[in-house]
Amino acid sequence: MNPWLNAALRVLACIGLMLLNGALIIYMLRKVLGHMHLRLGPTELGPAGIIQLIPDVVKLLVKEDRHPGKTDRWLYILAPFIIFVPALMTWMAIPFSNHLMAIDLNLGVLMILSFLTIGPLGVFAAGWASHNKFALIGAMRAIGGAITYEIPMVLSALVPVMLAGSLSLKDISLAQAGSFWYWLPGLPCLVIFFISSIMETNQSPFDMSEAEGELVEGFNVEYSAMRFGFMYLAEFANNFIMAAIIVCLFFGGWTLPFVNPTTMGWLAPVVFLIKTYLVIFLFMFVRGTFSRYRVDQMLALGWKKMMPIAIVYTALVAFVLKVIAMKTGGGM
Amino acid sequence: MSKKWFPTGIFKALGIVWKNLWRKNIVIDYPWEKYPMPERARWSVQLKYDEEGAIKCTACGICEKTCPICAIQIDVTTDPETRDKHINHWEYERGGCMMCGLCVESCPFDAIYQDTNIELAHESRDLIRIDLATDVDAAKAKRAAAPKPAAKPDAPKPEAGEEKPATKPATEEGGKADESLA
Amino acid sequence: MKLEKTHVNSVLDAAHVSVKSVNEDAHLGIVIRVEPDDVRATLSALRDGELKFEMLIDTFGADLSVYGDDADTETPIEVTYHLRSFVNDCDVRVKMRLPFEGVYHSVIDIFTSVLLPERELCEMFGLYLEDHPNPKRLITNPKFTTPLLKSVPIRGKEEVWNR
Amino acid sequence: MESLDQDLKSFTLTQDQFVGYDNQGWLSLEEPEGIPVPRNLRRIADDPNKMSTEHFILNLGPCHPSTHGVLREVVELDGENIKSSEAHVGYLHRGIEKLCENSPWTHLAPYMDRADYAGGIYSETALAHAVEELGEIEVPDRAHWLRALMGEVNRMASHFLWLGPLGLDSGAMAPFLYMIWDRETLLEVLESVTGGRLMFNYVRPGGVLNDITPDAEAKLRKWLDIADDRMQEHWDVLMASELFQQRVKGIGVVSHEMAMSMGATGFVGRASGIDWDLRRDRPYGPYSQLDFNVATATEGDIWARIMVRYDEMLNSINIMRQLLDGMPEGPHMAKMPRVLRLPKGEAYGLVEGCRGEIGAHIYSDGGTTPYRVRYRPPIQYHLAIADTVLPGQMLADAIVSLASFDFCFGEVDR
Repeated sequence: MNPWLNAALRVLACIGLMLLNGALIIYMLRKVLGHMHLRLGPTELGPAGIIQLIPDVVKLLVKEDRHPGKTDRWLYILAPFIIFVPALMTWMAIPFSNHLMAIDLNLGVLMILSFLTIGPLGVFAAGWASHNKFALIGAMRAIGGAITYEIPMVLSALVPVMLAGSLSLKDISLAQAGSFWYWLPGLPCLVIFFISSIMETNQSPFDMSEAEGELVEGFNVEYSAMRFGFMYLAEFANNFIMAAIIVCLFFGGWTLPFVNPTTMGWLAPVVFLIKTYLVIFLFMFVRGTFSRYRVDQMLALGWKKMMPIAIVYTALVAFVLKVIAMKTGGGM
Repeated sequence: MSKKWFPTGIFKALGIVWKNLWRKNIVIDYPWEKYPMPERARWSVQLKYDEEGAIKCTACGICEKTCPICAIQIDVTTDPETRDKHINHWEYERGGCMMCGLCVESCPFDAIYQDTNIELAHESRDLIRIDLATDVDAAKAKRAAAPKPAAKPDAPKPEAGEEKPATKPATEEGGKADESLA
Repeated sequence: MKLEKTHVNSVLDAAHVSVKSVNEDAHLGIVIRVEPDDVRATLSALRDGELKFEMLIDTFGADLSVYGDDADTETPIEVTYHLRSFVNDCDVRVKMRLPFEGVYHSVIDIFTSVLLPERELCEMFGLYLEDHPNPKRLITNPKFTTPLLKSVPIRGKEEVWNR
Repeated sequence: MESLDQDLKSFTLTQDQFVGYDNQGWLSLEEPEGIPVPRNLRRIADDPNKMSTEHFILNLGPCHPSTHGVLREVVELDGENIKSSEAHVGYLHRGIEKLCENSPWTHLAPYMDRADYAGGIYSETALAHAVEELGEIEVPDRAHWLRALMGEVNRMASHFLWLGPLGLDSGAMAPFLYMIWDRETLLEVLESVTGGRLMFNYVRPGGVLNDITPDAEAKLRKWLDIADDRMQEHWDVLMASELFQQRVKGIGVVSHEMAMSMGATGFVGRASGIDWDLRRDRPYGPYSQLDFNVATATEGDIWARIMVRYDEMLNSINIMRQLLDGMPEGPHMAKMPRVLRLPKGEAYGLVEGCRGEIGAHIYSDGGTTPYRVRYRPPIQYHLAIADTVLPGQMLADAIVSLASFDFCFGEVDR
């Protein structure tokens, strides 16, 4: 096959998956939050409101693309893409099964985490370019938060990496199939990673940058139509990515215990997706329940609690691994 | 109170939400399923009809004077000889009505009521201002049986052909209506 | 506790405050009528005196220019301060009269609670608010007339029907 | 444009016509020409020794989702911290006090409903008390008990409408919906008894309009059976959560002195240590025969206000049970003349409303209509307090702090 065509097809598949995921998460969000709140969610269009999304997307597409008067025009246009494109890129390295992935990067974890770091930059650009006070406060919060949660997140991601001895998500998943899932040795890291993921995906209780109570919609208050849709889509994509990384790092990716991970065939992506959406359900569960943190409390949580724990635990795991390696004479 | 080292409260909250996730929903699927309105619910004003299908309204105008926001306007022509009243228009502005029910309480002939239909939204402003009765004869009140005459016979009445009834500052008019009642 | 005239008089005498009258109203209880110049002294005396009227419950005005027999066109605007003592469980009202477009001196340094009601009072009755930290209109627009004066008519039925 | 604070009172302005502290595009401290800075909005100079950001003015409201109606709170922000604030009200002014002068004494209840639109029964009752005091009208026992019963139902409904949105303002969505469920049940009871869900027009001078219906009573009893469980559930889902407690403890502190000097009544006063409840200390109607206690706190922060009100709700449930069980027989309305004329004079009727002391001071000149009606709005006093405690808080806390005072702008503006 032509390598260019091959690459293009892979990118297209990623985009398609992302859109599909967006549709699925929107429906799931509406239904899950609805039932949590003793409501029903969408019911009218299609069976159980399943095609409610289509008119919503049409609405977003045909809405007026409004530019408020004093915006920084180019940055305002660019910002949704700064948020959207990294979210798209991260899909490349997600291993749905042994061979079903866009690129088998051997630095997958690093690649995804670094691309996710660009997202808050887009949030900041959007908030700044909107030239709105609420948006600006949201942008400031997003940057403050980004610095806070990314360090503990990367540190806690290091534990499975060390345990597996690889930065490739595929290898980490496969390593867990051979021994045990890493949530057991990395439980504090899992908790830290989970909290950081909620912060990363801007969800309650850490949705500082778009806190509806105080900042109306925060950084995207001036965005309308499909620009807003892009931001929304990127948020859902990030949602999926974070859940997928949690599954890969701590819950064995597509693997199941006592099953040969290389010969699962069509079952592998199904297992992977089920695991991922269960984690997403957990996100929504937390989102629907708790009250929002205050921004200084979030920073305190990040710097004073999560970071020391992550550093100490990572060091501890590294030390233990080194001791084991020395005992067994392995080449760690 | 000692500081708790472990946040048990948040798990309590999660538990309640989990419980509610499996509870039956409480909403009404509105257009298909409707909330049973209580009998006393007060919504838009309607005219009552007697057994023969004629309106019970005697065009005494008490509701018109009672209404705090002047949502009711009855355009009446009185026969100068027989004192029979003819209702040209019984206009009711639903858009301004605050559904307080004072008109229904004050009606001495029990001729109006408030129905429980909540679907009062309309596409046009004209549809909100409605004519409940056009060009009908007012019921002949059994004035002797009624508690007190609604209006003195010699009170100035709007004449035929006049678009608007004679109006005075609202305070005076309200006061007069009450005096005539007392 | 049932508040007697003598209690109030003794408190006022102790603070050397001159008042116009101290009456016992059938429905309101003790009502102290004062000149506008004495109102601050009276309120201070009541607050700091032994009866401890510590809280100002309400401040409001009334336009008495057509108030039956008591109609008074010289000083038609009656301002009432409603004080309460929690210790003794009793209420007292201090009333003063002001002319139309008179000057109302704020009592905000005695009772902070008049912050908003004073602003409302002065815009509603067309008084000039002095010594207030923020003497703006509270509720209505600058072009709005002073609504609660009796000379301002209520919108008539004709106007309603023609809307 | 004469004055800054009047700009937004016309909602028809477009972007081009808009002058003032708009939220879009005006980021510096420089004032637009010809627009005076509100005098209450104190400019806090930067400390040159400290690193600080540029201050800017932020409009919270009148269309902000968390200001509960039409409060416009103009705050000066240093980053996230509020340096000074000023409340602007008046967006819901309808001239209720003036309109009351136009209606007969018995027709004032609809206006009173619209003053405090979340706790209408109490406003009506306050006015009815004043009229009965002045006219020396004997009210039958049953009417008093029905007023108290419907009032407590309304108090519960109103408190649910406060506690749920308080959680919503702090970001918790689920508790709001659960509380709305209970509120809905109570509103159904109110609707089937009074005929209105919010605008009751129920309490009249001389009694109440309608007697309670058997099915409304059954519905209320059914709810009272599960009420304690429901309240426990609300506690668990919102207040037991440490996340929420972190948001409300020690925030928005109203000291005892401030509460005393600024006229805090009701739950705000009780949370700051003013042990005063009109139901207990000036008992009206059946309250002298009922058994309930009044919770107080001394901290004066949001958590104290929540505690006081939560306890008030539990007591309300208790009171409702006692009222239903002990309801005396008899007429629900006194014999009233067709047209009520009150003797010349003044009277003050008070009642412990949902938000504090609701009072109606009436002047009668002997006619059929009031000469002057003054509605004492507790929330207006609380608004001044909220405005005073706002500086020094963070923006996120300010929202919760404002919400904890339970504003109802029909009452402030009237």
